[in-house]
Amino acid sequence: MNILLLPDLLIILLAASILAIDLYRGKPQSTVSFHMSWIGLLVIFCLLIILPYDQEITYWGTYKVTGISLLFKQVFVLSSLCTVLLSAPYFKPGGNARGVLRYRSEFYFIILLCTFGMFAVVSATGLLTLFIGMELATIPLYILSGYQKEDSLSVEAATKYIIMGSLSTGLLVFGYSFLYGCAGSLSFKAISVFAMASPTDPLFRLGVLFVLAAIGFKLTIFPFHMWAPDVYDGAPTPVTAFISVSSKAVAIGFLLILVYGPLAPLHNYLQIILLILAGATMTVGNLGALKQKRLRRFMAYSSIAQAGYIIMAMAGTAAAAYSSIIYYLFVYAAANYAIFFIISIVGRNGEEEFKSLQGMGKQNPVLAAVLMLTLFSLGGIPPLAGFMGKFLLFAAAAERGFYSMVIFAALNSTISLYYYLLLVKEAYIIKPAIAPRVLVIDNIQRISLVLLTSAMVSLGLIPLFSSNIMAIVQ
Amino acid sequence: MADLLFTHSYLILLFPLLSFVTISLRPVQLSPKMAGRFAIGCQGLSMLYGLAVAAAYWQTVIGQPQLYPARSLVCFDLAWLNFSPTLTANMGIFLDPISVMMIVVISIISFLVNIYSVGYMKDDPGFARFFALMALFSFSMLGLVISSNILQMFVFWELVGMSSYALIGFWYQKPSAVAASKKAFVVTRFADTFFLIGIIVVSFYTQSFDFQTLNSPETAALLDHTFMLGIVPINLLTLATILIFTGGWGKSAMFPLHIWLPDAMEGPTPVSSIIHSATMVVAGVFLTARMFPLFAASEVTLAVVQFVGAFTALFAAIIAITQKDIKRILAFSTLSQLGYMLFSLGVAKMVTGIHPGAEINPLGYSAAMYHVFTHAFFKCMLFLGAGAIIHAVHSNDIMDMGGLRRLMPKTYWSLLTACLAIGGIFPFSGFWSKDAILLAALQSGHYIVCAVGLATGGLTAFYIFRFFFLTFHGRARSKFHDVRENSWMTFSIMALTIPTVTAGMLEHLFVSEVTVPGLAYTPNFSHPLWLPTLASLAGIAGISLAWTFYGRGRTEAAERCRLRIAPVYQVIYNKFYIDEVYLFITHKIIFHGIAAPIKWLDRHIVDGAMNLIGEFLQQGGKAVRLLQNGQLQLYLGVTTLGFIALLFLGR
Amino acid sequence: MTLIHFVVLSLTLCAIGVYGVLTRRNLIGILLSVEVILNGANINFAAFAHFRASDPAAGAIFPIFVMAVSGCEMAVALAIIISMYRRKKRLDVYKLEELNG
Amino acid sequence: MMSDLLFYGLVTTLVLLSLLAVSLPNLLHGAIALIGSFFATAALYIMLQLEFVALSQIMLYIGGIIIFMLIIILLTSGLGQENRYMVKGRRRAAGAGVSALLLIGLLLTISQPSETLQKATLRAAPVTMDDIGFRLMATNKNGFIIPFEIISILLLVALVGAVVIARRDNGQEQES
Repeated sequence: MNILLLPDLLIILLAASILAIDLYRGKPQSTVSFHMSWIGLLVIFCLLIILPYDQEITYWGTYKVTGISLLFKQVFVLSSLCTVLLSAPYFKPGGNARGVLRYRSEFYFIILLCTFGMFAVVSATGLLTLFIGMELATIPLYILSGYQKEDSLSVEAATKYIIMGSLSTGLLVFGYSFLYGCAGSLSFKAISVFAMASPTDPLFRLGVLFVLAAIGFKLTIFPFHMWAPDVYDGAPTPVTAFISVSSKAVAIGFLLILVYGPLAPLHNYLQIILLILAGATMTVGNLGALKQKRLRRFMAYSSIAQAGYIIMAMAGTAAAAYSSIIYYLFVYAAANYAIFFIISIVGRNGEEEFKSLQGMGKQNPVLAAVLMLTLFSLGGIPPLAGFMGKFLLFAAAAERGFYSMVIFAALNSTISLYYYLLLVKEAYIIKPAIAPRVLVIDNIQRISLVLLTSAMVSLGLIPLFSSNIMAIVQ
Repeated sequence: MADLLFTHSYLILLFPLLSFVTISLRPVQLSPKMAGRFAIGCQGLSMLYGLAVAAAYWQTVIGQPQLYPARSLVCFDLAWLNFSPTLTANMGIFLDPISVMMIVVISIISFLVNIYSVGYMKDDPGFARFFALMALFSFSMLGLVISSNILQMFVFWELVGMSSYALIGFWYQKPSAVAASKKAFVVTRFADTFFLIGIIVVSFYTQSFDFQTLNSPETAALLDHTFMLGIVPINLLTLATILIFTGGWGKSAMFPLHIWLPDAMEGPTPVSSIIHSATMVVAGVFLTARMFPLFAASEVTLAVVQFVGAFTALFAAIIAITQKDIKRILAFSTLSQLGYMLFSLGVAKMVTGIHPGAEINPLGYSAAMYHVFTHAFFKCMLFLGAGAIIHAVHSNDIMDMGGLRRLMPKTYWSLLTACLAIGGIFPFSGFWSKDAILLAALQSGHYIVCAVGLATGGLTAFYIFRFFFLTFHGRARSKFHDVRENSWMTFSIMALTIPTVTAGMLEHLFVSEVTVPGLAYTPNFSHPLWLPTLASLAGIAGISLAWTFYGRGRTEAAERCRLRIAPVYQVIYNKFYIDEVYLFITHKIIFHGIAAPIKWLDRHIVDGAMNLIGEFLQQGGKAVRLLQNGQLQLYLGVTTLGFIALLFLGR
Repeated sequence: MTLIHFVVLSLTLCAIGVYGVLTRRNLIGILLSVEVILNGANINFAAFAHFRASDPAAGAIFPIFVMAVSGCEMAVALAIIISMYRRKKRLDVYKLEELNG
Repeated sequence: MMSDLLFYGLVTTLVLLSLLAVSLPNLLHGAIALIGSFFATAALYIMLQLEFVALSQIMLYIGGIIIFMLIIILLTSGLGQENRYMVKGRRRAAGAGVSALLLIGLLLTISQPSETLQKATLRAAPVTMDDIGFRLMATNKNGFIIPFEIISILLLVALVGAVVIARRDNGQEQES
């Protein structure tokens, strides 16, 4: 037994103990589970930081912990931590205009185990672990998006999500069956050997395309993105945040593992497809975001566009793609959660729409400034972290000489700046038609926003972090 | 001692940053008044330190050419971001003649403008916010000029853009200010996109961001190959340098990306004074100078720089003649002067090329830098003076003014020196720097450019004295209440007369010391006497014409003349309708609505294309929303069709 | 009875399932169609395990996992559908249109 | 020869039943057709010497999932009558078109020459239940103990989640 497996075990233990304690002290208003979750996640995160990153250990044949998987786990744990903190007011009466959420302990239990599923995905060494991990990382999201049972929007979102999701699972299983059939085994090593020997085999390629389509669904790649705006819009806000960061991160991890692992011999074939998908995705995301009025739907399109940028980097070399994408995931997570925290503040006693932001510049200039900073980071303006992230992604593609793609993406990001500025305009300039509601910010939100903002600024400026990722990846 | 100064040269940046952080984050509660004082104090310390560094640089580097043959010094250079094992971006401080010159200019002007602002912004509710943003701007601008590598420069470049955005929209209650700030931001960001791509291209070929590496001949040789983009042969060196120059193109507001600058005058006047005349807009010129050896390796790029500069110089001067808004006159004047600087850079030669037999001639480089230096002071002063006038009479329109000479004597006399300087009258600073520029154009054999420069000089003298006479002379054309000079403001204005009058003495310093990096060549500065004479005559002619038209505050003669050429005047007055065109395009691209006249589409094919793109984007946005109609089975169908497409794509 | 027969069979089942997914109006009907797709994939696995695999046990185990996973998915889906039915009193997929744009 | 006949018969039944399952207007009938197609699938598994899979198919799929579905169908409708929503012919045609296109695309892809199909040979030894059991519990590099453990977690999460979602709350009743 080795210490490297400790975070994975701890997270299961944490989930189990939350459910157990809830059984004994099952008062609906008890906040024990909340405090346990965030403290536990914080401990696990600290543990993840101090673990050795230069080791590589395989447990029981199908579970491998490497430096890269630990980096991904950091993203997942951070994201879950933010979701837990973000969700706090949603369980309190009056904490949100859409109504109160019930079943707090179960919520955290599901979030934690979902996070464990993500751990499994990035630790997999074979298709079976990958498949089950991916399902464990997906099925809880269906539950969570339907968590607000009183709200018909939430139920509708969950229905759409699970039906689209089960179709994609069907495609995924088909893909696995062809990969298995060609390689004759479920292990990545065997698949890699087969891919090396006959990379043009049509059955193998069919399997790859099936898998690509299915993962495109989770990654919200055009044309598999259709569920995202509706689900983001309907699901409870903390769940939307979780889907937009964690679910995307795990899908990216999945794709990276396959593209640079067993499917590496097909990279020349895949990179063209990935680039076409990336270009289409960022365009569709940006176009869709141009005309939105609801914040969560807006974030859906924005994150579709971000997925496009991320995929673009997969045309690069393994080292460049891994380091730029992991770095970008941290940056993206920080910016997205900052926005969602602001949405949760606005949504405390109002609709989560553009017009609810009006008057924020006057009423709470600091919050408005944080919003502006976050949007600038998402828009990729230096010296914020978003710029560095985008620079690295673009550079990864440019390294392989895809200049026209890089120019296309850069123009796309100029469009995105336009609609991010729309939000800034809303917060600062447009005078609210009615007197703006009082913005109540509790301590959790304040501290989280301060931390996220400083992360956004410092990730872009302090070299330590990106150098570390680089070192681990290489 | 000098070493110690250099080691801690980051302090120049740190003081403004400290001021920004202290005022904006408020760790201690400062009253607005104290915030202002604090900002001035920090700015003053930064200036003193900057001057000390400049003196030390003078003594150590310039004084010992045998130790520092390149005249440059890297104070420190810390590894900042690793991109790959071979490519690292550093964070450092790089001192060479132009960065030291810019430090001096920026820190002095920031300091004076801060003092001025205490008077100007006296009763504004955003008093403290203003000083915080100004400090942020100084920090980023200083960071831009001392950057040791292009990526660092780009970061500060965008920071400068951001603080400019915040300052133009400082009075965010005014819709026009907001529109202007957004325009400025989007236009410059658009240009910066190309800048960034240029950086990526160059850095991946050379595996370096460092200016010293980028400027070396090896880099130029490495980049100098032609590839086919479709059927068009493209030289990578030209492509990369033009991409990088595009950033400067937007930032320095050269035609046709100049549209944001006149509108940027919606910001408070001290902002226009420091950002949009003296420092930030010079960034494009500075970038060109910084990368000059690389730019100069491509003849095409230099020709583009030269053409864009000369065209804008003349174009903006013509528009300035007709403007009535005091700040817009100065804005167009700024454009015109920036054009001067750029074409001056464009005529400098590193390789013998266009004219066989012409020798290497870096005079244009020195002249441009010299003009950056002199222009900063007198243009800053002109803006501060304009601000003082606006503050006193509460109007921007020169037609409402007149007769202010007696009411504002200190401003009057100070502005006179600035007007004489920009008009190129001996012995004020503008005379010397323009003379050097014209000489550079003449020496390198660009006679047309030289003639354009001369003509622009005459026009400049005309429009600036038109402004001067209409404001100060004659009778008051409207009633003023309570016109007084504020001592905070007059102090800064009067302080700026010193460099305006005396900077002419530095000509030989600039010509001999501020030369192209890495080129051991002293420019030939022998004058034909007729050139300065001709330039002076053009200036005097301009002034006399202005006097005939507008002297003693008359406007009738000009009115008569205006009627005679009415149609032409209308076109010029409306800035050749450029703004309308842009308004049209941006409305189509960005704001929907406004069914624009189809006529324009035919007449301006390029704009039509732009328009089409905008329409396309909007329609695309609509289409995406239309597809997202809530019907689950449509989504499933699209997904399936997408998968089928993928199947055929992947075959 | 060779491998190609099985592959064609499973792909046909996939297309049949997609047809159902695209045309069924009842939500449960769509889920039934998804089961047809999964069934096709399972047959594929089994066929590959039988005809080609160097590791046939894995090909036998995977369908069992797929069944378990699809069981989980159905449990959750049906729970959501019940929750939906309670609010709207019908399971018509055409009526899911509150979220759009 | 005999087995070939059996195979083709099974395949025809399977495809027909699947088609019925996705297209019968009454959902209850569709579900019953699906049960039939699953039995046919189980028979195919037996022909492929994968008895354990066939067993799971019958127990898990038919005995668990489909029965569960049937119950829900009955719960949400009076014997499936209310579930007869009209589907327009145009929509059917579109669906048929898309799925036909999909089938064509898939078959075109696998019709290219493939080593995998050419090298396909019949395996000698059948997979026994022992094999499967050992593999599921093995901790060596061929073992599947980890997925096996994870799926137990997944079942737990799905159970908890399904209860949370499907449960009728007190507050909800008051609301509606």
